[in-house]
Amino acid sequence: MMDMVIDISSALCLLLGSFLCLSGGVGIIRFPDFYTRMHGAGVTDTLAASMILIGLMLQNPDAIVILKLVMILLMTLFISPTASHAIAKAAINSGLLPLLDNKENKDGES
Amino acid sequence: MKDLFAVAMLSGIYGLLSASLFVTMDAVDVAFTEASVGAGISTLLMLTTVAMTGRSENTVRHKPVLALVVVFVTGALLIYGTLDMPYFGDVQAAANLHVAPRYIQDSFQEIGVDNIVTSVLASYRAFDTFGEVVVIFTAGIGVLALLTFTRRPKGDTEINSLNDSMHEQYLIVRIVSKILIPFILLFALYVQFHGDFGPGGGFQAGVIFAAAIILYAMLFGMSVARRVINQSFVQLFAAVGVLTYGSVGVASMLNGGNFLDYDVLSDDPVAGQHLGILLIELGVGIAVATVVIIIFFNFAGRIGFSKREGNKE
Amino acid sequence: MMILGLYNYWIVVVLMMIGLYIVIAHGNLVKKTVGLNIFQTSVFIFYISLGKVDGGSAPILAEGVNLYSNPLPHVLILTAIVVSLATTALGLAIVVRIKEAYGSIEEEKIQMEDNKEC
Amino acid sequence: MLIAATIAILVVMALTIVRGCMGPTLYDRILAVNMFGTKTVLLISLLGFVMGRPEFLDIAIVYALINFISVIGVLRFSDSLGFKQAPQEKESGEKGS
Repeated sequence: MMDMVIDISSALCLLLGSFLCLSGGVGIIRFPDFYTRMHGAGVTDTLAASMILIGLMLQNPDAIVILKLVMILLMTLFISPTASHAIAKAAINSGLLPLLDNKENKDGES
Repeated sequence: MKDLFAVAMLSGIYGLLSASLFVTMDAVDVAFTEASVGAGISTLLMLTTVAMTGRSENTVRHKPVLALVVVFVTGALLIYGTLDMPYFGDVQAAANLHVAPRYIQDSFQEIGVDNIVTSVLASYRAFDTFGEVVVIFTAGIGVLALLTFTRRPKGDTEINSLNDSMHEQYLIVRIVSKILIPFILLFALYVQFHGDFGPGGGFQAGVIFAAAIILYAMLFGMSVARRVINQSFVQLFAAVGVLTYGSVGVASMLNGGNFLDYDVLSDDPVAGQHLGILLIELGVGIAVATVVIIIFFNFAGRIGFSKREGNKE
Repeated sequence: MMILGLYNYWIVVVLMMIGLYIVIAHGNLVKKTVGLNIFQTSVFIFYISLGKVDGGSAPILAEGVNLYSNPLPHVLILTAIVVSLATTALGLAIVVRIKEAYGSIEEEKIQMEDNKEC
Repeated sequence: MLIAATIAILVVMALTIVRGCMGPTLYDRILAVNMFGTKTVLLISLLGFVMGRPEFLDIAIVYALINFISVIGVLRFSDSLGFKQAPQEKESGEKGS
């Protein structure tokens, strides 16, 4: 019974993670400008990654493997928001402006 | 692609990709090294070079037709040559029949190390690895000879002010890195001493250790990093690393064995092998870490210099 | 079917030729270095694919695993990667010096400068 | 299930490479490189499970660290480059490669 629950929840986590990953991947291609693309990348970097890692953790009984997975999880949670923040800040500083204003104007006109 | 910056970054992606290819082909140690070297250090070096030499390329390609012909003919010949090669994953391939089975079957009795790659690297083929370490050391000397220049105090202050103004904006990155850097150093040590049981060893540990220090130097400025890590101290340690390796060989000769024959280092051959491998990996790690640090420091120290030269022109 | 079993070599050859083309056809020295790197990596992949055994596992001894991949190519390539780092670093250092001496890293401009001096 | 997740991640990696090659601005490319790195970390941990020897997660840790370091390096050096030729950079950024 317990095994069943663990298996199913791990499968759910993995599926959810893959789905989020895919949606983020589509987002990074389809979104119109840099800052919206960054949103897509940010979602996959944190939520999808943690979902997949948790799914993997549930599959394995070995303590050291779980420990390593926890370390990877902690590190992705530390690193990817920091990296996103740094990239966004560098982009703003270099004078790259969000496209959205123009877009809205066009929509309003048409 | 014109933008050399993008070229350097995509070559980093290429390094990551080839490293994951190595994982799928069971070469975990190689993937480890390729990830830290191909995706990390050489990308960084390329970026520094691009930062120094300017990022646009003029797109004149000379004789592309001739080059294409040469490339296609060579490629066709090579593919014709592959028709005689053994199939992918063939157990009966010639390469898998001769030395490898012996390594796989006997190395645990002879060396007592789980990771066959480590035992072959550090014990059976120790001469080779010694040569490798000397090559790295020579490269470090070469970069030193090419890129060091007598420091001018005035120029230094200029670089300092440039650096300081740049770091104000990266407060969050600096704080997170401050948390991460000790962890990276610790992880490098873990890789160094865990090489007997899992993927890892001196080369990888050295590169990771150096990467942590490079991260520090990038975020806090070269002048601060120079104050923390003394250049001449690092140069001394590069020599110490190579000498550690060599002196293990000499010690085994003094104990009556051959050069780099660790059996004689202790009463029990297996314990002797363990000791020898440990010392040798330590030497490799020190040498690689210090040489990578030397290379990076010299490249990064050059940035301000060539920029000033450019301004003068 | 028989011929398809050789696909790993074809990938290696294609990568190798891409690297060779970059080295020959591009005048920019940094790009040439990238091309050399690609060439080197193709050689690494060639060696590692030689050592791969079907159904084999990574060459780290563990209980319950009987078939391991060939560890010898791994050792050779491990050291080769570090040597490639060394050569890349040296090459880039020379590129930097060329930039300082000639003011350019395009092959043709360097040759023009050389001819001027002669 | 593992296989499905692996395939999904491979697809996302391909999409990321497309963005990295297209990427109109430099920062798009950096973003793509960063995302590619995290995806590789996930791929390596999944591959370890698919191949049945999940002890090799060290490699994934290294990937995460190296990825962070190279992204910081790119930002750092693109900055020091921007000091020299800021106006040119924007132009070439908008035109794309």
